[in-house]
Order: sequence, then C-alpha cells, then structure tokens
Amino acid sequence: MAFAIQFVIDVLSLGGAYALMALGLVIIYGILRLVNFAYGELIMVAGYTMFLTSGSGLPWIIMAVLAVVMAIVFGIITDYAAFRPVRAKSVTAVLITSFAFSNLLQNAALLFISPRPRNVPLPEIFSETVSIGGAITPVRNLITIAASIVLLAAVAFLMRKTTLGIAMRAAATNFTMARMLGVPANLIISSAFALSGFLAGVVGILWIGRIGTVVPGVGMEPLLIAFIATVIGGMRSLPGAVVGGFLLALIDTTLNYSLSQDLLKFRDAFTFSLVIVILLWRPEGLIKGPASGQRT
Amino acid sequence: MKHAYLTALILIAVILIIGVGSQLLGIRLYDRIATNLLISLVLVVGLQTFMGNSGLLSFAHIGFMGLGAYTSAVLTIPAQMKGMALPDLYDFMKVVEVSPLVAMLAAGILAAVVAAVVAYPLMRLSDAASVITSFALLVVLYTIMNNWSAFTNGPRTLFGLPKTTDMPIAAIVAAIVVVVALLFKESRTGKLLRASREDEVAAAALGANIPHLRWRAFILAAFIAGIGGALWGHFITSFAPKAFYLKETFLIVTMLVIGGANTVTGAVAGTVLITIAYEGLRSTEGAINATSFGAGQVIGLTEIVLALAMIAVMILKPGGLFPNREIGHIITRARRKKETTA
Amino acid sequence: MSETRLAVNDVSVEFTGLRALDHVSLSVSTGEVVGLIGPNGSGKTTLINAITGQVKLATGTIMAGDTRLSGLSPREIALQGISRSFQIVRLFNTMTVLENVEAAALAKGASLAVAAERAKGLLSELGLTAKADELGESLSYGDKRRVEIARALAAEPRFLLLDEPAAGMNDAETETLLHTLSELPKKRGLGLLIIDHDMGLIMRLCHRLHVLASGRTIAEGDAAHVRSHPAVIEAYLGKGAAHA
Amino acid sequence: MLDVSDLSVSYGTIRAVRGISFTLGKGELVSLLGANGAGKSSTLKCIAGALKASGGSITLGGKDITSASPEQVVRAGLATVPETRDVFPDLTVAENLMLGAYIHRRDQAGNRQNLERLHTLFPRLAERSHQPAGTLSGGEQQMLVIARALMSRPTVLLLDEPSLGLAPAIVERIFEMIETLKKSGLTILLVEQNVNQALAVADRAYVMRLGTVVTSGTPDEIRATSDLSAHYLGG
Amino acid sequence: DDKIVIGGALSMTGIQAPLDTPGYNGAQVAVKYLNDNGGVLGKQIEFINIDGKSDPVTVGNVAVELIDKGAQVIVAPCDFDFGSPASREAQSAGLVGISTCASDPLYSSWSLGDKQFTLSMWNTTMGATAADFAFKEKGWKTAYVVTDQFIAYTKSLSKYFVEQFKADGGEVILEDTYTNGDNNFSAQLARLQALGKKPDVIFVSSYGTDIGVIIRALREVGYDAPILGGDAYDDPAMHQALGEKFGNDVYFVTHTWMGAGADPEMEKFIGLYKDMFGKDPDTSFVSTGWDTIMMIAQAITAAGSTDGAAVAKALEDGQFKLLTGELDYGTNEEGHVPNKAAALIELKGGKPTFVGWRKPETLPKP
Ligand SMILES: Nc1ncnc2c1ncn2[C@@H]1O[C@H](COP(=O)(O)OP(=O)(O)OP(=O)(O)O)[C@@H](O)[C@H]1O
Ligand SMILES: Nc1ncnc2c1ncn2[C@@H]1O[C@H](COP(=O)(O)OP(=O)(O)OP(=O)(O)O)[C@@H](O)[C@H]1O
Ligand SMILES: [Mg+2]
Ligand SMILES: [Mg+2]
Repeated sequence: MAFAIQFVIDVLSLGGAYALMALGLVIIYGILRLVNFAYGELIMVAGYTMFLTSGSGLPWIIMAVLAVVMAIVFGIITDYAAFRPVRAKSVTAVLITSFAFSNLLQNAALLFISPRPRNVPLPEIFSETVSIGGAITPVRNLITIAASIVLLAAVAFLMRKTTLGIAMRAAATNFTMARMLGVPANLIISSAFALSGFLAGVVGILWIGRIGTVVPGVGMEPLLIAFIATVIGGMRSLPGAVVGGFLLALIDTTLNYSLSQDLLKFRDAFTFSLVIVILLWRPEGLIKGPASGQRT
Repeated sequence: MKHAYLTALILIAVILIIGVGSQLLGIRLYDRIATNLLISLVLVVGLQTFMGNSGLLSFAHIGFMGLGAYTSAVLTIPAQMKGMALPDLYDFMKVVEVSPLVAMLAAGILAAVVAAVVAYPLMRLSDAASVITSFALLVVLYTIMNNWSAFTNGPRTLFGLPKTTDMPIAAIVAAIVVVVALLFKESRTGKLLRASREDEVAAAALGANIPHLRWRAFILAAFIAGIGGALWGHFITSFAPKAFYLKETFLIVTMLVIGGANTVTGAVAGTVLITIAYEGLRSTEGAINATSFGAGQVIGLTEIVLALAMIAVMILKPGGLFPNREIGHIITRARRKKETTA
Repeated sequence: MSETRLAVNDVSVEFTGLRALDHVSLSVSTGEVVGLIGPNGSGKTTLINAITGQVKLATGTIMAGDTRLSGLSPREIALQGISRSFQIVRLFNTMTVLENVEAAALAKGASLAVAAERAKGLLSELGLTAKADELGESLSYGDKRRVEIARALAAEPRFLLLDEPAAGMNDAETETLLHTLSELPKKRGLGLLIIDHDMGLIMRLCHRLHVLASGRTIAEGDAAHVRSHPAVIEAYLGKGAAHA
Repeated sequence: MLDVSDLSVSYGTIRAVRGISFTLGKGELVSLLGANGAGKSSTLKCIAGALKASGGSITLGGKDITSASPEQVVRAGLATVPETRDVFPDLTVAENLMLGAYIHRRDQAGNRQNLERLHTLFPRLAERSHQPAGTLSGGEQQMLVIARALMSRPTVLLLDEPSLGLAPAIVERIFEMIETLKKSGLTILLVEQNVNQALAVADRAYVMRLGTVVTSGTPDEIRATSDLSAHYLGG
Repeated sequence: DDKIVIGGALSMTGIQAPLDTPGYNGAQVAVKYLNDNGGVLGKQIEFINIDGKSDPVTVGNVAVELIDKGAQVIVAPCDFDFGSPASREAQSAGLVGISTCASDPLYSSWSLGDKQFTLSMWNTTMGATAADFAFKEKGWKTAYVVTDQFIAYTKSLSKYFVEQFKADGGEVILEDTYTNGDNNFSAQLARLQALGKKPDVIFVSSYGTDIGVIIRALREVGYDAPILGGDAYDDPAMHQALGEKFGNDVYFVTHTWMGAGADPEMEKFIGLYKDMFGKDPDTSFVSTGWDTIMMIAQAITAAGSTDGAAVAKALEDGQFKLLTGELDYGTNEEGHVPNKAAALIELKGGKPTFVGWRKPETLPKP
C-alpha cells in the first residue's frame, strides 16, 4: 500500500512539474509555431534571480515573486531579441536564432555570474517531509502537484474563454493580416512569451527546489522534458502538453521502478525511441490539436 | 552543368589554400586549426547533402559522427592498450587491430548501415515532426554511446587511438567529400530531392518518391559523418561521448546555416568563416585573461560574440551567405551579364 | 498515338460531414479539351485532387485507358502520365526555371541528359528561354504560370489537368495563354481538363464543358448548350451572363 | 472621408507609387484601375498601414493616419480586403470571423447581429462555420475575407480585386452587395481588373499607370477616354 | 630565455571548474611567491592557463596551444578523463605533465608515459582510507554503495572502497549505479527501500552538484546513516547546498585541511592566499595548485634544467614536503604511484571540520 501511494505521488509530482514545463513550451511551440530553444534559460534566470537576491534579507516569497517576474521579463526579451527580427523570414532562421539566444544567455551567466553551482534560498517547507499512508514524501512534491493543478486550470481558462488564444494563433500565422484586423499582433506575441516565461519561472522555483543549486546549464533537462512531453501529447494542443507531461512521468517512474539496473542506464534511449515511435504512428502526437488548414 | 565544374574547382582551391597556407606559416597551432577546419568541413558538407537538398533540419548528424569515431577506435586501438582503454570490451574484439584507413571505411559503412535501418520510417515526416524526431534520434544515439560501456567505455574518456590524421589526409578527404556533395546535388536524386524541398505536394504530384529520396541522402550524409568521425578520432585520439552532442551539433548546424544550407559553397564558406571567428575570439579571450591577472576570468565571451553574430546574420541574410546559387554559378552569370551589356 | 480515355466513373468524395463530390462521372480523351466549371466550392478542385490521388474516394473508380488509377498514390498516378497544375502556383522557388522543368522529366525516369534536352525544348516553346537561369521565385505571375505548364508538360503526360491557369492574368496574358493551350492537344496528343472562371477563355478553348454544382453534375455538352442551360445560368453564370 | 495626397511608396529602390493624390467623400464609391504592377495594391496596403509611405500624407475623417499602425487604422474605422486571400488557414471560419470583430470583442451582442447579417449574405460561410479556413475552396476563402473585413463594422472599406477567382454568379452577387453597402452609407475604395463591372458601380474612378494617376473622373468620362484600354492593359 | 613557462589547461568552466578553479588560484599564489623570492634557477616563472572547459577535446587542444607558446611543463586538470589529454600531448612533446589532483590509478606512467605524474594520492588510497575508517574506526559493518558511472574517478573510487571494505570484513548490502546529470534518484531509492534493510554507512561516489542531490534525496526519505565519499565532496558550494539541515554526518577523504592542525606551512600559505584574493581558501583543492607549482619548482631546481627527462627523473627521485602531505613517487615501472596520506573531513551543520590524517596499512591493487 505504501508502495502504491509512493508510486502515485512520484508520478503526480513529477508529472505536474513536467506538465508545467511542457505547457510553457507549447504556448510558444504549439501556438506560435516557434521552437524556443531558449526556454530552458528562462528557468535558469529564475534560479539566478533567487541566488542574487538571497543575500538581501527579503522574505522568501518576495524573492520567489521576483524570480518569476525576471523569467517573464526574459521571456519578453527572448521575443525581442530572437524572434521578432526573424519571424517573417524562415523557419530555420528562427530555430537558429533561438538556439543562439539560448547559448547567449548561458554564456552570459558563465561570464557575469559564475560557472560554478550557486545555492538558491529555499523556504523551510521545501525540505520538510510528511508521511502519507506510510510513504514519506517531501512537502515540495505536494506543492508541485497543487501548483500544477492551479496553473493548468488558469492557463486553460485564459486560452479557452478569451480571444487571446485565437489571436495568438492568428498573429503567428499571418502577422500583417492580424494587424489589419486590429489585433495588436506584437503585443499578443509578446504576451505569449510572457506567459511562457511565467510558467518557466514557477517551474524554475519548483525544479531548482529539488536540486538546491543553479548552474548555467540547469535549463537543458527541463527543455528536453518539455519537448518530449509536448511531442507525445500533441504538439499543437494545450491539453496534449499536460497529458504528455503526466504520461512521460508515468513512463519514467515505471521504468525507474521496473527496469533492471543494467537497462535503466538506457532509460533515455527507451523514452526517446518511444517518442520516435509515437511520432511515426501519430505525427501530430496523441491528442490532435485543432484541425489544420492544409490542403492541396 | 559547366558551372558545377567551376564550383568544384574553386572549392578545392580553397581547401588547398587552407592546407598549404597553414603549412607555410610553420606554426604548429595553425596546422592544427587547419586540420580541424578540414575535418569540420567534411562534417558540414556531409550534413549539407541531406539538409541542403531535402530542406529538413537534422540534429542526428553528430550522432553518426560519434558512431564512426567509436567504430574506428574499437578497430584500431592497439591490442595491448585495449585492456586499459576499453576494459569492458567484448573478448573477441580485443584482438582486432586493423589499419586506420580500413577502419575509416568501416566507420563510414557502419554509420550508413545504422542510418539506413533506423531512418527509413522517419523519412516520411516533415516540418516540426522531423526536426524533433531527429533531435530524439540524437539523444538516443548519445544515450547509447554514453552507456554502452563495452563498446565506448561509457561516459568516460576513451583514449589510445593511433594518431594518423594529419593535414594532407584531412584535405584529401575534404576535397573528395566536396566533389561528392556537388555531384549528388546535380544528380537525379539530388535534383528531385531539391524539388521536394521546395514543395512536397508538387514534387509528389510529379511522381517523386520523397521518402526514398530523403532516405538515400540521409544514408550518404551518415556515411560521410562516419568517415568524418573516424578522421576526427584519429586526430584528437581521446574523447568522450559528450563530444557528440548538442554543443557540437549547434556548431556544425551554425556553420551550415550561416554559409547557406542550400549550397555546397555555403557549407564551405560557413565552415571557414565560423572556424576563423571561433579561433580568433578564443585567442582574444585568452589574451584578455592573460592581462587581467588574478582578476575574474573572462569566460564564455567567445560563445556570446558568436551567438550575437549568428543572430545578426540570420536577421540580415536568413538564407545564409550563399542562399541559392553555387559560387561557380554566380561567376558564370555575372560574366554572361557583363557580356550582354557590353 | 492511339486514343486513350481518362474516365471518372461515379466518383464521390467526402470530408467530415460534407459530400464534396456526389457520384460524378466525366471523361476526357486524348486530343480533347474539356472545361470543368461550376460555382465556388462545387468540387472542381476536389475532382482534380481525386484524379491525382490527393484525396480518397468514397465511391467510384478512375481509369486511364485500362489502368485503374483510384487507389494508387499520387506518385504512382503521376507515373501513369497524369500531370497537374495547382490553383495557387507551386513552383520550386529557389531552383532555376530550367531545373524546375527538368525535375518533372527526371521524376518520370528520364536520364539527366534527356531531361535537360526536353526542358530546354519546352522553355523555348513557351518563350521562357531567357528566364532559364532565373530562380522560380523571381518571376512575374504570368511567367510563373507558364513555367508551371512547362513543368507539367515535361513529364510528357497523356492527360493534363489545369486549375484556374488564367486567374489573376490580365486580358493580354490570357490571350497568349489561350493560344498556347489550344495548340497542346493536337501537337502533343494529350487530353486537357481545365478549370477556370474566365468564361471568355473557357468558351473559346474547350470542346466540351462539364458543369458541377454542390458536387453534382448539372450539365454537360458543348459551349452553346451549356451557356443556355437554365440550371447553369441559375447556379453559375448568373442572370447577367445570360444577356451578355 | 479619406484623403490621399502626394503619396509615395517604395520597395527598396523600386518606386511602386509616385506621388498620387485622390479623395473619397463620405458614402462615395471610388474605383482604382490600372494594369498589373501599376501600384494599386501598394496604395491600398499603404493606406491600411501595412506599408510605410515614403512620402505624402493620408487622412481619414480628418485624422492623419500616414504613419499609423494597422491596428490604429482599423480602430479609426477602416477595413481592408487584401488581394491575396489572407485567411488564417488553421483557424475555423467562425474563428476567422471572430477575429474580424477583434476591436469590438466586448460587444458580443452587436457582433452576433452583424454575423447573422453576413451569414445571410454568404450562406456558404454559415454552413462551413467549423471548417478550418485553409480547407475552403478558393472562392469560399474570398467570401470569408470579405465577410471578415465587414465584421469590424468599418466606415471605410478598401477592396482589392474582390472578384478574383469567383464564379460569375458570385461576382454578380458581390457587386450587388457592394452597392448595398454603399447605400447603407459605407465609403468604398475598389480596386478591380474587371473594368466594366467596376465602372458600373463606381461614382468616380482613377486610372493608375506606373505608380501615377493618369486619368480620373466619372465613369462616363473615363469610358470616353480613348486610351483607357491601353492604360489598362499596360500597353 | 629569461623565464620558465608553465602551461595550465585547467578548466574554468563546466563540471570540472569547482575542482580546477581553486587549484588555479593556489597555483597563482605559488607563482607570485616564487617570483617574489627570486624565481627558479634565477628565472621568473610565467604561468599561462587556458580554459580547458571540462572537455577532454578542448583540454588536448589547449595543451598543444600551450606547448606552442613555449610551455616547458604542463599542468593538467584535476581528473583522469578531463586531464589526461593534456598529459598525452605533454608526453608526445617530451615534457613533464602533472595533474593537480587526478586520483584514478589510470593517471600513471603506465597509461600516459614516463614523464607524467599526478599530485594526488590514487583512489586506491582514497577508497581504502574511507573503508578502513568506516569498518575499523567506526565499526560500521554494512554499506550501501552508489556509483556514478560518469568518469573513471567515480567508478574506481567505489571499486577500491568495496574491495577494501570487504577485505576488512564488512558487508556491502547493495551496489547501485547512477549516471551524472540524471537529477532523479527515485529508482535507486526504490531499490534500496525494497531491500528492507538499513545500512550502517552509505558510500556515494559521484561528481559535482549531483552529490548534494543524492544526499538530500536519501535524507529526505529518512536514511540517516553516515555518508562517506571522496575528494569531490570538497566543494564549499555543495556544503552550502546541503546546509545546516542536511550537512551532518557526512565524511569525506580529501587532500588536506585548510586550517590549523594539518600542516605547519599552512598558515603561511593562507596568509599569502588572503593577500592575493582577500579571503580565506575554502577547499583543499587550493593547496593542490600551490603544491603542484612548488613541486615543479623543486624538481626543476634539483634537475638544474627544464628538460623533460631530467625533471621527470627529479620527480621520481625526490621527496616532497607539501601542504597536501609528504609525497614520494614510485618508479616508472611502478607507474609513478604517489605514496601519500589522506585527510579526513567531517561535515557538521554544513561546515567542514578536520578529523585527521590517515594512511592505510594495506592498499588494494590498482
Ligand atoms: N479538407 C477539407 N475538409 C473539409 N472540407 C473541404 C476540404 N477540402 C475541400 N472541402 C470543401 O469541399 C468543397 C469543394 O471544394 P473545391 O476546392 O473542390 O471547390 P472548387 O469547386 O474548386 O471551388 P473554387 O472555384 O472556389 O476553387 C468546398 O465546399 C470545400 O469547403
Ligand atoms: N514586396 C515587393 N517587393 C518589391 N517590389 C514589389 C513588392 N510588391 C510589389 N512590388 C512592385 O511594386 C509595383 C506595384 O505593385 P502592386 O502590387 O501595387 O501593383 P498592382 O497595381 O496591384 O498590380 P496587380 O494588378 O498585378 O495586382 C510592381 O512593379 C511590383 O513588382
Ligand atoms: Mg478550386
Ligand atoms: Mg494588386
């Protein structure tokens, strides 16, 4: 019984974090059709903000808010620096600039902060544990689960119940036309980046809370996870990203619990092969996004 | 067709200049940089054969390079070294020791075979799905290299490869690869593939078998990557799987895209340009570090400047320096124009 | 060359909740020009897509001579000698005009030399020789349309399907196009199926007309017959055309 | 209502529009004619704010909109139907129309009413409400673009070749609609290849050639100008 | 030539940086000290370091560049995987190469050549010291061992610990693996929990930030047995990350203690270091940098030249009194085995404290 509870909590807390990561990416990737390689660096920015403010004596919650704000700011900067100037040009150009921007931020952290891991302040509650039905679990995991549910609902509301979602897709597919209908396309696209940055900031706090330190390359893993989750779940659908996140957590946790030691080393190979298989079977991912308007 | 010969001639001349020039200077470091550049050239031009002609971004290229490097390593590390360098190697392979040239060919072939087997189903995909599957393929290849201790010594540094790659060998291989890439581009497969790059639906409506065309290009690219990997392995002589991952992928994709993915000229130009920029920046960084003695080290400046340059190039010339036409083509056109106006 | 027939028998095509083609039958013989007209959204483009294998059939068969096309992939159908143009021009933008045309011949299995030869011939026939070395994207709209036709012809098709080739052309350009197209069937022994909303062009070019409305055939026959057909006036031409 | 004076537009070194001037009175329907490449579409795009003017000025209802952004122009009451069928292919017909009413997104009731009116004008769009716009037939897309522009309830409408690719019967309907719109007080600037039909509905017309206005006047005056076809055909 | 050039390929960036950067700083203190006191053989010393970026390929390239710039001795990064490419280039150029603190026995003249050395004890000593301390001193009978498959160092450290621990009579209840960068320790935890037994001691051989991650994960779910490890634990950032709450009952074997009681010379060094950097050194890797330079200086003085063969001979023959303990190299045939003692440190409330010097009586075979 304790084992089962442990398993469920592991899946849910990991899945919640994964789903948030994926959601932040799918807003850019699924809706704007831009692959944002610099997404992981927003998480890094949140981490470094926490580190830089840690000596200030501010209450932790203020530092956390500042971290999220900085992630939002850098999300918007990403738009200005890497996307806006090349958006109209070519898909490859966009890909390369975002890759370059990611490199830029990482190396700026190396240059201006330090190549070495830096500690981030964590509230007392992050290192406390509770026992649920015999399974000992860090409270942090429960916070992750709660945060993911709240934020998923909030984003779903924003995209479903307001014209924002439609306006984002319109601005992304035909920028000038969107403006000619009165849609403030630049603002809309920047707001998508801001939203993505917001999610990255929250994920950053939760994710870095697991590790306790921040290094320039800290965003790499969340980026990969977000990528896979998005692909599995459906590249163009918000619920898809969420489903993909939880599914990936389920797969990872199951493999963790069941794979023998020798095979476990190849876990990533299994996971990614699965990604390839899913894409071959359903190039759109498990959950189809809104129908596409391609025709001959 | 005539301009293709001219292009080949010019590009081979560039390779010669790099090679001979680095020797004339007589500085060992330049020799090393030049050799490195020529090896990168092999890889970037190899990537161009697939990416340029099919228009699909491929992240897996470096993975095949790694495959080649490890294959050649296992085949050439002296038997008495293997106990130390590859402690977990399968027994029957411990006695194998072939000449690096044979091993290089084997590396290319193995990479091509692996590519042929794993890539066929992937070639149906386009756009984002294909970018991400190739990304996934890179991670799979990397994970395997990182964990298959018997063959690669796991994440640890593999050493003991005989140092057989020098500047002339690299130059010869680079020249051959450039010619192969140009021939492939003008071949029937190449032309049809380029048509599919521009418009998949229209190309299919003409009767082009797109997945099959892509598959052929992918195998060729993997073959070249395998050769390039072996070449590199015998130059560097010790390396770990990390050498075949994102950073390097980024570098060769950057070289190709800045030069212009659609042309072999672009691949060559991008490689030369980025290598020079990279080395120049690195030595500047070194110089800065030497002066600010004791003060904070300047780290990552090279990458920052390079990233900024890349963003700038993408904004100004999104198709790269040679977006559509090979150098030979540009020259013949310019000459013809002058004749007609004169 | 013996005469062959492209026969569309009882074809239906369905999209989610919509029958875009409803038991349509039509045929084109080599040497013949057939016009396909009908209101917007009546299924004309869909019919061409059905013939070239881009959409699945719900009912019916499509034959070219004795070969069954329905069920084959677009590629296999192209290899059977069916070429098409698209409602929106689809050139290979960053390839030269010559390469654009060569590609079509290569896809049909011609050798590099033969393809180059054939492409040059076609370019001079369509008055595009001077543009041979230009990139597809740099051409004017009319030239693009002509390259598309040259490309379709380079595959040496038995049947050529053109979707609104005159759209966006001015009267002078349309006139040249009419001239080029009207020579094709005799000279190359091919069958031509053409969609356009320019009635001037259609009426003068086509031997026979086929009219669709809401996915169904509403009239068939020569220009005079169709022009005065009440259902066609009602659904397509409009009252204005009747007394024009 | 709309005043364009000495307007110039350039693409790099190419000067597409070279100092043209014209005016539209309130409720007037003015037609802009000319051969391919004369600069008609460039003029329209510039008025709509999608292109920067390299010289001259544009005023709309007394307000200077020369360097206004497209969003501001729409808010000022001007809607554009561009010549390329710029539907958002992945969005459904209904979503496309909804975006047309972006500037009135708070006024749900008004939008619904407007939508109903447009649905009666283009019943095909009502049938296809939930279809992705990219899968519409060519003509259906053209209808959608027109309807979408009308969703913003403009006072001035710019139409760039609205009859392109439409069946003759539909073209007739479109021109009937244009007349209806005009009667309801809308100011319309119409670019057409279809000279006769354009002149049939227009109050006044301007003929452009190589970026300049060469003739202007009432339809009868234009028809009387002998070299109309020469200008029109680019001769 | 009026100066002696020492080239360094130490990594200022990447996972190796926490170990190499302090070494670099220590080396700079030594260079300044030597130059202020008349240099070596009457010549000034110039120390040029180029960032090896924690990447074996870059390190190799950097070494070639340094040799090109006239380096006469090469200082290699503090690890076999990251450092050996520099030594290999040094060897092929006929120069002496010394790693500041690579401890895998692969860092030997057997695999790298007759002019290559490491300043550190080998993992045979480090692993055996930990095992003896656990079994003989503390009486911990059962151990749980986690090995990061990352590099030769992490693998062999566990290997020698296990060999010695078993030879002492201890029992290893579970040996598990982990791969650096996984950031997820739940699989290993699940296997440990499935065992149903609690070990007396936990030996974790990992690298970089992951050590902290693993320790936290273990502590959070209630494994409070003492944790034992090697010199990769000697990183103040890791101590800080564990903090007061988790930084207890953690022991590690390292090169020296940066405070009173380790070495009589230490105070002088700390003073010099403070003059240069304005703060106290916080890890023993600082000493390895100082020691490397000071030892090179002694060897060059003894050899009377910077010739590779002569310096290598001087190193083989010499006896060196260093901040990191007395060092006496084995011959070329013995692989240049470094005979050296190890320092034991305990973390209390996130702060390191010195336990003492240890030197095992017997060592496992490399
Ligand atoms: N993929 C699709 N999904 C749903 N409906 C579709 C799809 N493709 C086409 N349709 C519908 O099928 C009908 C026929 O379209 P088609 O393109 O064949 O018309 P058409 O006769 O060529 O019209 P036009 O003259 O306007 O080009 C249209 O109503 C269109 O909306
Ligand atoms: N994006 C562009 N870049 C460069 N030149 C352009 C661009 N768009 C249009 N032009 C040029 O500007 C001139 C005017 O073009 P415009 O589209 O305004 O003409 P038009 O009168 O609308 O013609 P049409 O009847 O063919 O639509 C033409 O010479 C055209 O080649
Ligand atoms: Mg159509
Ligand atoms: Mg126009």
